[in-house]
Amino acid sequence: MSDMKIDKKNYASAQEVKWCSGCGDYSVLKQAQLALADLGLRNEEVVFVSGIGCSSRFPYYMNTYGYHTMHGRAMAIATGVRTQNPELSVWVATGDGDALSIGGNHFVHAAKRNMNMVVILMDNRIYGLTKGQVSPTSDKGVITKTTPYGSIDNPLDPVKLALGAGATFVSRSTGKNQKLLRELLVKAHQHKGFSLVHILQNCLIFNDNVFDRYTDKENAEHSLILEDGKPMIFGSEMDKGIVLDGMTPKVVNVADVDPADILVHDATNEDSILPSMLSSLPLDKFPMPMGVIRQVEGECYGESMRDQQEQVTSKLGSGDLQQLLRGNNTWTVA
Amino acid sequence: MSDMKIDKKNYASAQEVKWCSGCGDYSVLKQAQLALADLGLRNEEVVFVSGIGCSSRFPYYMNTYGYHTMHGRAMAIATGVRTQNPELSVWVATGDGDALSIGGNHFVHAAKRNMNMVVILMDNRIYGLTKGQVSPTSDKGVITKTTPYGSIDNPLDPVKLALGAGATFVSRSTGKNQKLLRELLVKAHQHKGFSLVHILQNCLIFNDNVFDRYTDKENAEHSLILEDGKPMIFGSEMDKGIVLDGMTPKVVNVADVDPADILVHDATNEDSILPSMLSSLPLDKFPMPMGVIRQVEGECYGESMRDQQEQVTSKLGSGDLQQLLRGNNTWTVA
Amino acid sequence: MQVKESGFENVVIRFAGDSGDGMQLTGTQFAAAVAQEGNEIVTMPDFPSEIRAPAGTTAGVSGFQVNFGKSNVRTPGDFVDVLVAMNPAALKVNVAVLDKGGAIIVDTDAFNAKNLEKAGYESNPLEDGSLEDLEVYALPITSQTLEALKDSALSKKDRGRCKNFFTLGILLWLHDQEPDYSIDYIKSKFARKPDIADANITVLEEGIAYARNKGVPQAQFKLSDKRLAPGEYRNLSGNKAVALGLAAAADLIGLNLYLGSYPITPATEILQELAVLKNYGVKTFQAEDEIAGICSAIGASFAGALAVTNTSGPGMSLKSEALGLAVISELPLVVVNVQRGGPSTGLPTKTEQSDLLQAMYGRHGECPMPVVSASTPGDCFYQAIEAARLAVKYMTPVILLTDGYLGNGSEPFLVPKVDELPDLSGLKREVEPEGFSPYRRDEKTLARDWAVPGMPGMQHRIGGLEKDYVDGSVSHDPVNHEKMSLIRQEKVDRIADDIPDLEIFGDQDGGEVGIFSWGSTFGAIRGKVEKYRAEGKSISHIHFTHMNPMPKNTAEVIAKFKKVVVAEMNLGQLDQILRAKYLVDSIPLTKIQGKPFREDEIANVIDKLL
Amino acid sequence: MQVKESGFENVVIRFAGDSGDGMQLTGTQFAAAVAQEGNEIVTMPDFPSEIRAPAGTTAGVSGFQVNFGKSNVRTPGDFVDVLVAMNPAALKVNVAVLDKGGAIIVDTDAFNAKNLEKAGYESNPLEDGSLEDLEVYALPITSQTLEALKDSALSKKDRGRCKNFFTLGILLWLHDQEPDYSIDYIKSKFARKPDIADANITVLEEGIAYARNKGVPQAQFKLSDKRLAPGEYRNLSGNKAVALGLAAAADLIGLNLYLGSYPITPATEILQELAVLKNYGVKTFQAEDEIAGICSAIGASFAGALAVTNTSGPGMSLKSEALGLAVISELPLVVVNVQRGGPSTGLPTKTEQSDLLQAMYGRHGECPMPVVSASTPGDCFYQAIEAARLAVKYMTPVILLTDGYLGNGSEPFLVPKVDELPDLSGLKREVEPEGFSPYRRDEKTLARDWAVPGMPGMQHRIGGLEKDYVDGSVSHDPVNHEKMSLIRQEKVDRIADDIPDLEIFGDQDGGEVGIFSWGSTFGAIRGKVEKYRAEGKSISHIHFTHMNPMPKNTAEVIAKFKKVVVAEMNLGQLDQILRAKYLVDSIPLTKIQGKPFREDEIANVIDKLL
Ligand SMILES: Cc1ncc(C[n+]2csc(CCOP(=O)(O)OP(=O)(O)O)c2C)c(N)n1
Ligand SMILES: Cc1ncc(C[n+]2csc(CCOP(=O)(O)OP(=O)(O)O)c2C)c(N)n1
Ligand code: SF4
Ligand code: SF4
Ligand SMILES: [Mg+2]
Ligand SMILES: [Mg+2]
Repeated sequence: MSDMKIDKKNYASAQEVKWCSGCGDYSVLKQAQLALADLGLRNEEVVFVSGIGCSSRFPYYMNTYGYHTMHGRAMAIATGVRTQNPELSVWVATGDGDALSIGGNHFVHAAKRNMNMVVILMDNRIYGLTKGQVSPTSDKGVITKTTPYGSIDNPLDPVKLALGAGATFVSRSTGKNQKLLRELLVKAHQHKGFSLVHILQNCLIFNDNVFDRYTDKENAEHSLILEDGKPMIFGSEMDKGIVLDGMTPKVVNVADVDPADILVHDATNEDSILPSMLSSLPLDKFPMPMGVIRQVEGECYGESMRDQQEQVTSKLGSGDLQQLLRGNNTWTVA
Repeated sequence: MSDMKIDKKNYASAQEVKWCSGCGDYSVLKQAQLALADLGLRNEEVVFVSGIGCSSRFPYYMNTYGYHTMHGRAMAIATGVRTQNPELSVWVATGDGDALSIGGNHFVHAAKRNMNMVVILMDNRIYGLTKGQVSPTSDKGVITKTTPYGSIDNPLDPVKLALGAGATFVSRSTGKNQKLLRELLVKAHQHKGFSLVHILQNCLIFNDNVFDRYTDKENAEHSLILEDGKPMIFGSEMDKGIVLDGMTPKVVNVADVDPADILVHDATNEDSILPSMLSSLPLDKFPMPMGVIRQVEGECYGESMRDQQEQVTSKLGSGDLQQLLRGNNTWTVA
Repeated sequence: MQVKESGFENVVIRFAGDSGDGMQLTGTQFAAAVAQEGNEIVTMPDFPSEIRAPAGTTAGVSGFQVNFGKSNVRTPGDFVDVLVAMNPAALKVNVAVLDKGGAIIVDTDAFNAKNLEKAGYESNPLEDGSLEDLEVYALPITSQTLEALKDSALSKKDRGRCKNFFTLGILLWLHDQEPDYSIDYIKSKFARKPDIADANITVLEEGIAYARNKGVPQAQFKLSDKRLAPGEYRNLSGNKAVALGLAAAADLIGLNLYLGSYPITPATEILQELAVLKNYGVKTFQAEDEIAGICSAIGASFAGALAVTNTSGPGMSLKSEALGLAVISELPLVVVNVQRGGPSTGLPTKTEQSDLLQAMYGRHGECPMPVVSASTPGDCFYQAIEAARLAVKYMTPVILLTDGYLGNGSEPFLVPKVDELPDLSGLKREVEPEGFSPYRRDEKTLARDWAVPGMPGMQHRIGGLEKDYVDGSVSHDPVNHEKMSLIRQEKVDRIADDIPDLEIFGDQDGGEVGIFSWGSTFGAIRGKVEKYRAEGKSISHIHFTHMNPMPKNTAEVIAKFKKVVVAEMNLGQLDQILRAKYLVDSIPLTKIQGKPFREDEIANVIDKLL
Repeated sequence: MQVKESGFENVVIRFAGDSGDGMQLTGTQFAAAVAQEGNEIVTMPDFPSEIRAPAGTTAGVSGFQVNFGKSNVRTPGDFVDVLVAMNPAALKVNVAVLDKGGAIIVDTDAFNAKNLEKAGYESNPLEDGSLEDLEVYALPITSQTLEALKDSALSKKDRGRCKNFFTLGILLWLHDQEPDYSIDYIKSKFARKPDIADANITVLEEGIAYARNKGVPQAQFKLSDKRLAPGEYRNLSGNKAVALGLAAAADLIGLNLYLGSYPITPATEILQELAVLKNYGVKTFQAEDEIAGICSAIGASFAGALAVTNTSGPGMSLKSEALGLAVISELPLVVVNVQRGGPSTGLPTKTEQSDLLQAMYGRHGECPMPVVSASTPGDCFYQAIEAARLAVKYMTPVILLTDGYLGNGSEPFLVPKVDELPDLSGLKREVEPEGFSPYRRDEKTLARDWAVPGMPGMQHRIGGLEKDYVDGSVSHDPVNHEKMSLIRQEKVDRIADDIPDLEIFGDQDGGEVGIFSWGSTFGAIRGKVEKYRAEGKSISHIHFTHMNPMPKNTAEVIAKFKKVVVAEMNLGQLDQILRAKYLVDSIPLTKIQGKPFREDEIANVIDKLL
């Protein structure tokens, strides 16, 4: 982190922002610019890669290198950027459709490879840019332009899927919780490896208010803000907690149980089953976990590529073109 | 199930089987034919869909309808078959590359939708048909034709990924354990929904012996055969068990602990965190779980589609073409 | 135009405002009203590429153009006679289309300092004389709307929203149209919200009254010379027409319709339209991507459906591999490509005809597929049926090319009687179990048998590997491969015997110039050729719907013209095909600006040749 | 041939056996031994499509063909002079290629009842007279091998495996070649396993001795008339040559090489070869699929690498969409398509040239890309360099077409001196920070500036939407889109000034027949044309390497010939391009059987024209 004072304006491009006014993406943009300032990154070392969608317009608004690519392919392209040059700070801006529908496989494989990049997933549970079709995170039963009688599809949870693919850093925030969001973006970048920041982002045009239960002040019952080493307590009165009953998690009144029974968050224990438990809580009965859900160490693909190159080179010597062309078996015609 | 006696020959096509002799796929083929006999399915109601790979030649050998499609697309095509006709018995034959590399997204989405089909995933941790490149399930460090200095990629676990996508039936067997394999194939078909049978299948040409620790008699230490309601005990002497220490699973000597502390398998509790625990055991310290890992109820996409069609039809009446062509706003030019 | 003048054959009106101003609705209502009276009419929406850019900015301007009249209404119109601009940004973006002079109606209430600045005006164009040559009706639309509703119980926001009906009232007055159709519409649309219905009706009538009172001159023409053939009409966009055509084809053939699709502009509406038709036996599947979309459709076809996938450019590229599977599997499949501006993401909301060569050749291997195209929004209905007919009859995937202009544009559509539609009842051949083999072919069409899972005794395996000609099993035999490659080609070629000949609009014996075109350029070219011919010029128009194979008389027709001009919205793709096939030294007439041809652009090339 | 005859110009030998019999190695060794002496030589492996079908079946037969001699060695040979058949299945599959007569060497130990049955023989062909017209050497190869090793400590299985070197010994004797090269090879290959090395050498020498003792006649010719130019040679397959060419280009330009790839037959070897070159600054990434392969390469190109992706047919189809992104982003990228038999999975292990039109047009939108092709395995090296040169110089993706025949086939390759390779050191232009704009173009090449992340002050954003001509920002302007569409086309067209003219092999002023061809048909066509010309016929051969744009003198060259024949392994794709571009009424000469042209197939068409 540099000590010179850099503020978010330093990371804003000259381009006029073209999201609908009131769109949840504005807040993400602002926090990302602040996080870059917090991290003191040089503009030229930062690359934002995106797919297609409202959220994927993100790179245009950043005074960094940027690539607005194809629907679903941001992570595959970012993988190339980072593998070619592991010195760059690589960020992916994507949406629920972009990352989880058409781009689902690249998401899984980027996580599996532990590609060192931050994935900012702006999840509004709808296709915004194409004007309101069901998305892979949409609730069952939801009525959209393509599900006029209600969706018959189950939602996918990006956090759970990322864990299933072995992601080393998995986190979540609402778009409204600006402090948490900024903090997560900073932590995600500091983490060495694939870092998911799943953001519940409101699309006021096509899916307004879908996250109200997680963003309204009155609804503090529905969010669980995780902190490492702290018990899992939530509720407007902080009066509810989570315990494990056999192999099944339960919500209890804090007052009713031995405080020691309340589960304590630990994101960094590699073998812990807490993260997958947190990612599988049925949300009709449980709050939505927010914050860092898992953060464990792991080798990163781009870095390992470079390291292997160095090892091979130090063992075999730097390749000589003429020798390569000759190969091992030549003969001479006089 | 029909009561007439049908044996596996009934399901074998006339085509000569062309896998290398000794290939692990033979055993899978045999058990699948036996399972079809156990289930008493009519040949014409069964459809086998596959991608491309050695394992994907499967449909040619079955006396059923069959479609050997494109690399990675079997589940997407099977989704169409099943959605169009939810009366058919739909099976997907696929490999680790086919299902998890190029086909990873269709795998995730078929699981998410709870498409009612059996996925027979023959995982040899290598690309067989293309002669020995690293696959998404290959171990880190492995030397293959495309990783001459060792793979720098982390393996993906199909069971874990399927759970991450919300699969309702997830199971595993080795190819060698014929009894278990047959049993799982039958159960998978009986389950209403997406059913994964993950099979550790030996490719003797390009990746021989990679599963020895799970198939050798001497290595009973490395497999945990799950049975519902039974404690998780394993080892050649059945002397080891699994307990939970806080949120971290541990292997213990059965003799050293209170038998009640040993975890009891329960595949059918929807909220249980056991399945995800079982899918995340670090295999350097734990045995590989085999058997049915998770089996819970859920609505199936193809059936829901048909149901919704029926509901809408009963509400709005069966559509009349002439009325459709007229629409709601016409005017007449005289 | 000068509104006061009369005698015009057609009038072009463009409604423009902020995305939120409801101009699409106003335009559609106006169009419907004039269509009622039997006018020819063509409409064209023009969406901004941002969903809802900041209010008041030029990026957020949404437009809707209507061309109507008694003849030669074939395009939305090259230039505008009346521009309705609800704010400064709308004026700024659109004023250029008035370059022949004309009238402007603006809402003066929106021309405040803030909006002027947002639109990037240094001074107020209503005051600085820059609109001098135009006839400007500067009316306080917003405040008059609020005034008219001062007694209404609606919220101020809701009252403000009614201004589009006030605007509609002014336009109806201007063109002397009755408000009845719109009133009926309002009543049915807001049946459950009578207060809103009342407010809108009030405002609509006030708009008419205000225009009358303020002396807005009424156009002296009355566009009542009926030119539309008698019959029952509805308004229909190309995308809706494709959806209807597919549903109709499935019904006529006696199959279930299955659509595997993934949303993409401007093709999504086909999915959305079909999704509603659950009670017509239609299944729509929104897949995880375009590949899964087509794959699921192939699966559904294997299982016996009339299967369809639809998309636009980028999605079409993604489907390339699966198209190859459909070709070698010889399964029926309709693939609709609503073309848009390319390459890559390109100009997603604009139209173009640049995917023709891809439709012909965009797959690895020798992979022939029939290709048909639609000429007008209404023709989309008939070409969708045609694509389905060829697919099932010849057991092959078929590409149907439309484009953004056809998909979004609409026109009055003469509602066909079901029993006058093509009889497709015998199209799906029964499979004879005796001696069944999956690649047994019909002698005439070369179509293979379509045995479907569930049919007893006909279990078989197909796939993407080359098949043996006789028994359909996998074959690596070299000579067999050549035979199969040729037969796949011949199957497509034989379709030429089953499609209509090319028609010459103009001189049947040929002449000086023949303009050849395809797809959505139909209206622009035909309209201009009609004018040339009215002037006695030797020019004819020949329009393709079947791109592959081409009609059997193509060579003959080409040979009739001294000069062959090929007009299209790309850099010369049909031209390339005609040159290769018929060795004709044709003259390309191309435009690639995301918009249909204008008359002057056609004239630029043609005038020199005549 | 009758082995005893002499005077042959070249000899074709085909080694055939079970996949496990090591015939690829035997063939390669034999080829290397004869190449040592300066013979021209072309080799061609022929893999079964099953990995390892049941031993002894025809599905499991693996072949390797060598053509060598002092002149006119341009193809692996149409017919075989000597067939080595290690079992009945190998005989059965290959006996037809001997149809001009010739010699057969069989391992009698393998002709037992079981193997005969597996191969589908009703009676033993060695005994039933069916090989009557051929010269058959029935030798107990397996038992003689075991006999020779009776004192060896190796396991029986390992001893049995040595039989391929026994066979090699026989062949070396037959053609009077020295064993030195093979002995050296064995020593270095089994350096760590001296017992195996010893056994193989013993067996090799025994093979020679056995053949001599048993009176196997020695060919009376000695193919020593050197025709290869003097210099240092290596054996090189086309796939290896592509890998070397790419590595060389990166080195010469001064960039890192990045390959994003996904395995697919017959292109995988390029990935495998480059994966070894970590110490040459090469990064290889085996992606999750072909789309990720090309996408990661585009990302690497954005980040400053010489980026490459390689694949074959189905993978090429999958890459269509991303190719469009590369075109509109104007980033350098080399895309290698090792063509195979299509459509769909088609004939994956066979060769074909049926992806040319896809290379030209297989993307949505107007999406032009340069296309180059390679003519021989060794030429793959130079065309890979050429593709990289065009990509970086013009900032564009470039397609390099090779095919399965080139990729797997090999020939002696004159090792170039690095300093004689094209000088590419100035190719990557420096970016001037002053007034930087991402789409600022070089006046001559029209290439845009390539500023790479990490360069301070030049942050910029690009993407798949249309760009403004001036500042590179997103633009929806209609006229700008046309301008950009034309400039992308022109950039490709201008390359015509930077590539060599078409050369006429034959009559420089033209004549009766010109055969035009491209890609791997080079050898077959050139060889046949040489023969015709030796007979005094007026026929010339014109071979393309640059398919888009085409050389500037193409029209002129075409015009020189009375009859223009276009030869290719598809249904007429280059033909279609030449017709469209040059309006030439050319005569297609096509074959689509997964195999190169034979002389008689060429003659069938040409003889009628001469
Ligand atoms: C290959 C391809 N398919 C489809 C599209 C159309 N498309 C653009 S964005 C989008 C979905 C956007 O949804 P999401 O990623 O959730 O972004 P949001 O707009 O909601 O932020 C789709 C389907 C496309 N551009 N390219
Ligand atoms: C689009 C496409 N890409 C690549 C290939 C080449 N290919 C065929 S099978 C295969 C991998 C097979 O691996 P797996 O699925 O594990 O099957 P196995 O052969 O090991 O049973 C590959 C890469 C192909 N046929 N099509
Ligand atoms: S449509 Fe929704 S997601 Fe897109 S910019 Fe508007 S509010 Fe944001
Ligand atoms: S290569 Fe491996 S997986 Fe393929 S058939 Fe042979 S043994 Fe089986
Ligand atoms: Mg979204
Ligand atoms: Mg495998």
